Amino acid sequence: MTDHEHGEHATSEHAHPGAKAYVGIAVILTVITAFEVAIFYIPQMHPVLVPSLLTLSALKFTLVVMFYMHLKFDHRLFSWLFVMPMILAAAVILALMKLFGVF
Amino acid sequence: MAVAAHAVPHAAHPPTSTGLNSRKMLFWAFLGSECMFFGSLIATYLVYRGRDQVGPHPHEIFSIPFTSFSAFVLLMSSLTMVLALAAIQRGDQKKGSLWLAATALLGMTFVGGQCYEFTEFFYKGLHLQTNLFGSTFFVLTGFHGTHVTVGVIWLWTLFTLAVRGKIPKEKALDVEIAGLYWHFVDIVWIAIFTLVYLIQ
Amino acid sequence: MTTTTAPVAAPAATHEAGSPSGLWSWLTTVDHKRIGVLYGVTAFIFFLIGGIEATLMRIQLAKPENTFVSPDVFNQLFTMHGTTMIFLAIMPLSASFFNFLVPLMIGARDVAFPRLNAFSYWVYLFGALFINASFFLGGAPNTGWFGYSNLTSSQFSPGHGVDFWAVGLQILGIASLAAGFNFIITIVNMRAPGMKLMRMPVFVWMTLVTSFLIILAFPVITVALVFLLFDRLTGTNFFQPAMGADPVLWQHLFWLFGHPEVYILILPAMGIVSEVLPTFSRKPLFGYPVVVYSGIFIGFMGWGVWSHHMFAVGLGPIADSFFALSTMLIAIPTGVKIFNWIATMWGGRVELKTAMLFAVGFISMFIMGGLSGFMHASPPADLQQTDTYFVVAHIHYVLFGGSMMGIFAGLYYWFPKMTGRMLDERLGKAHFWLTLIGMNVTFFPMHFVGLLGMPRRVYTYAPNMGFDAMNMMSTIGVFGIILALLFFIANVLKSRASGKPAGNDPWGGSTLEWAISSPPPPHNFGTIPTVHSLDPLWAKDGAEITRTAGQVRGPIHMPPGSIWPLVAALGMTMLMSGMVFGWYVGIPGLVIMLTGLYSWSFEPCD
Amino acid sequence: MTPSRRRSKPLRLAAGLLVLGALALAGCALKDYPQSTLTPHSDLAWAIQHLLEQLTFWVVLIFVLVEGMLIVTVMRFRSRPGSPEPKHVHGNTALEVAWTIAPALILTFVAVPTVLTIFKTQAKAPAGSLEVKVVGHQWWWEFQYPGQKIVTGSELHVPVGRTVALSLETADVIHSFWLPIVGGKRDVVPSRTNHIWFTADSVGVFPGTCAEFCGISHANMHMKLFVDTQKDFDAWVAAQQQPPIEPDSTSLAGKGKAMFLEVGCAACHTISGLSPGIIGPNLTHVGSRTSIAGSTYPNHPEYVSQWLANPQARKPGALMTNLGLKPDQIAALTAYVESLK
Repeated sequence: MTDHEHGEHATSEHAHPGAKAYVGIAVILTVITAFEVAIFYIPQMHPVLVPSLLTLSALKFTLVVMFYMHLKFDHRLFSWLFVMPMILAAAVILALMKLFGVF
Repeated sequence: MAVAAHAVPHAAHPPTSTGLNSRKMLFWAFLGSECMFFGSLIATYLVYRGRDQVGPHPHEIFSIPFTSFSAFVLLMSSLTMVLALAAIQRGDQKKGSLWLAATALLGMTFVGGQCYEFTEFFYKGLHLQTNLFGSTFFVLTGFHGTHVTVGVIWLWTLFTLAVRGKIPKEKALDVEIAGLYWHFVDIVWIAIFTLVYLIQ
Repeated sequence: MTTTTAPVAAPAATHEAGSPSGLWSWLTTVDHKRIGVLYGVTAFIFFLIGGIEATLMRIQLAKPENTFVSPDVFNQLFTMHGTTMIFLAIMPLSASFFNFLVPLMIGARDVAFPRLNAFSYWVYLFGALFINASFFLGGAPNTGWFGYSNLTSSQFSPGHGVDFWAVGLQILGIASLAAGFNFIITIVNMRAPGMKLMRMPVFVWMTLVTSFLIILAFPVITVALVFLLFDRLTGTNFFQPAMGADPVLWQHLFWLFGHPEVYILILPAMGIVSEVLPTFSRKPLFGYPVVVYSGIFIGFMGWGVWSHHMFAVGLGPIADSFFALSTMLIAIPTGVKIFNWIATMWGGRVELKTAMLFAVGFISMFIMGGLSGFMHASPPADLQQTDTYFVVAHIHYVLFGGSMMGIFAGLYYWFPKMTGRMLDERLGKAHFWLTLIGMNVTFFPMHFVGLLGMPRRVYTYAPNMGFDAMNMMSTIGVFGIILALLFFIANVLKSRASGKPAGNDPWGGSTLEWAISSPPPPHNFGTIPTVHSLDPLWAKDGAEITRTAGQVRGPIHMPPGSIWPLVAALGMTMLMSGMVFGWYVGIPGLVIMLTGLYSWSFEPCD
Repeated sequence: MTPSRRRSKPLRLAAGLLVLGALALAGCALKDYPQSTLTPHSDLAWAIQHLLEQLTFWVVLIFVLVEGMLIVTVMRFRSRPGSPEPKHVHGNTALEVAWTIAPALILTFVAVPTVLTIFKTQAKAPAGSLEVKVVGHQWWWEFQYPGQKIVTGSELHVPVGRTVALSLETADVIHSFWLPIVGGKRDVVPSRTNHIWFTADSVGVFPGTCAEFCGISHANMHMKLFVDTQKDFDAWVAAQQQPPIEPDSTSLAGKGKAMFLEVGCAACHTISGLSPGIIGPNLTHVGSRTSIAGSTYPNHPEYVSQWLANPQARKPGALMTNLGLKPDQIAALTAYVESLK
């Protein structure tokens, strides 16, 4: 965490994407969800089920956070406040799974 | 203070060191904290998965088409939420209140679906006490459902205010923060849907 | 308590709130300084209660096969001693310093969310009363402050003790979380102009790191306690081995919280010492950025070491090695801090006032605690030491020799600022030396009695084990600590009665709080200073800052008091205690809480 | 207080503490401190001891250096009348680097043997080890020798010089198995099996205890390790494998046997060929043990009678039922129990 805030223009008044962009994102989210469910039902996809589902849901996650929650356009400090704990939470999940021999 | 003064979005608030609104910052920190909360719940679910001594097991119980629809409903509520915010930020409280209502209704649909799902599972023999799957599943999704319910109450409160014209442009932050909460609840469901339902 | 508002020399008409007195003004206060005092006084009372619990245990252990207290009472005592000292004494004592000092040190008029701050205190008070009420309502918790599953299950711990513990910790967790959020935002957002992050006093930095640890660690224990409560109240199987569950999960979740918690307890004291040493060495802190980064690194690494509390569990050689190495790594930033503190004094003009004695005592005792910690960072060695009195010695060198010495250093240093009156140096020095001798007589023999095979958490021991003499010595030492505390209390009373007026800056400190009167006026700074350096009052414009800080130009708006945080806190405590007492407490609690929150949200403020 | 007196106090204190420590360590004879961790009697305990010695060396060295530095600094730079105003030094990069690297180096010296010892002591037990299954109970230890078909409680017999592989389990809550002279502790955890193996290197009787808090009588959950010569061990095994002694039915012990079945002891205790209970310790050869009640009291008729009369008085929270026995019943049962050599 540095102190770039000082003397810089605060960025909370950035132009947000308009309704059109929001709907576009929603369409993408819907398509990804459909894709996920499809993967679940197609036996041929099962060898890559876990990695592909994880990738797709991470993509959805990112889209919502970046555009609907405006992190892409907002001040970097907010990203820090959210992303660091998220990484920590993910690390905790992975560490516990490892310690309990899930993988 | 001249440095930060021009960056202050709301005249009512004293200027801050970063020029960022304190309430919004508090809320992002809160969401960071919530990450650890849901992270611990999800970790427990994943650690205990497959250790059940007795059924029912996830694959005997989950209805993927139904939950996919619920997940879709919640995703769409994120869209209506962001549209509500955009309207309020433009100063259009009428449209804003409509989108807020739509979001709340979608949220209620999701919670209703969850109630239906829980009842269904209950009759199929999966109780809170049946096995580890029952305990971890109901507590994890139950806490998520509680979050959605709190969000729905919050949204209706904002709706009432917006209808009465009490959320002008200058107070858009109130809606923005509710939106952050709502989207967070949505992304938690994105994670739960994948990790709990699809990857069995 | 009421006396802290005595000599406010602020010009009239400067602020709307004024400085009212009386009970109502304390119940409704949102002033960070008053909340700090409330925190401090309450936490000190609980520190004494925890001390009484410890004394009773030490009397029981003074000789082998003693029957001073029953085994069950002994188990309640050590459980409540740990819980009290950690959650009701040291954390809130640190919170007291955060509250009183952080806004002053960063040049702010208050914290970012004054009413949330009041809420945090009241939740802490009610949670503390709730958890201690268990003593009178069928028995206090008796499964240790760590509450290892599956001993805490309803099968092995029937009765309400564990419920009180779990619900009490949930309530206290909410208080800590509220405070954690508040101080993060306050520090990031409320700094005076020119106070960049790397110009913040180290104490403020450590508050920031601690607050982050709080908001990230408490959710984990919250989840673990939710599981425990579900298991006990609804019959779920989170920790039921018969259903395939693994009780070790509790340990992982608990220590995932518990190790950051250790740093939550020690980092504030490190921050205090980093303020005291430069002032009494007449020299700036040596290697400020390194000390700050070390603190951040310690906080960060605190997340990667939790399983070193679990080496005996049998996690396998790979996990043991990983957690051993990560734990040893923490020794580096800790060592670096100690070297920098010593280097701060090197070449300085060291004035051994009481505050400084405690700060030096902190370093000296913390080295001991750190080194014994280093010994059980090595898993094979730890297997002989864990769960013995060796570890009891270690934690007390860290938490008593470390945290408490640091807190006393801070008390002697800032007491004049808080009350406007000086403490007596002679009584203070007696307090210090008795504390130092008392704690070493008490805790040093524990290293040996542990290495010689005495396990911890035992209410009795056999006479032929060679434990007798050292246990007697430890018990005698406790009375030295008690005597020391009597000197401290006498000192405070004397200062209230006839202490010398402190003036703005009795020690010649470098940080902003010394620029204003003691005790500070409700609005803190008449004119918010502009900061140009790390040690503003020692810099060229220091005199200028001091001159203008008291001058009021134009009206100052301070937030009005509010009773609603108290109401909301009371309702929330009742709601949650309904899990133990039943719906007829829970439902009214819900109503009271919603009333409080609703009135709070729609109350005009800011 | 004069300055000189004040200054010498920390020194005197430090010296006092050092002397005290030296005395304590010098007096660590096993007869005075039977449960000491500092008197290893097995390969495992020695491995730990060697590591501990290295750790102690570094720790004492660092302690003396840093505390010395601290005291010297405070004394040398004490404020005196006329001391000059100090120069405002803000830091020194070379120094910072030096005192970051120095501890890192020391860490390496400790970390390498630590990891080696971890892997050495946690490797699989060598084939042909004597296998014993340890089960923790609230509040006593059970020892099962599957190869020898022996089940006993509170007293573990092993032959000297032969590797013993323990597998550790629990019947109820978490306990921690700890025999300091053979090595570090290992928790017994529900739904897990832990392992520890060691080769005892000298004959003797050594106490051990539960080290993890496990409820009200945690302090009374002891055990004894008997390291026997191979010959003694074989004799012990042979004796334990015998069926229980059959008392003359007219003797007091014979009455006790009838009483054993009559008052309900049989529901919880196994006596080979007589009763199948598995909740309490196996009593087939209880008379041959040296202690009772989780190795809390000597196995002596007086203690046995007191125990039977009111178990909770001797051991708080003991799960053995207080059967409200009359004095003549207690006498008979005591005689029977004592006869089960």
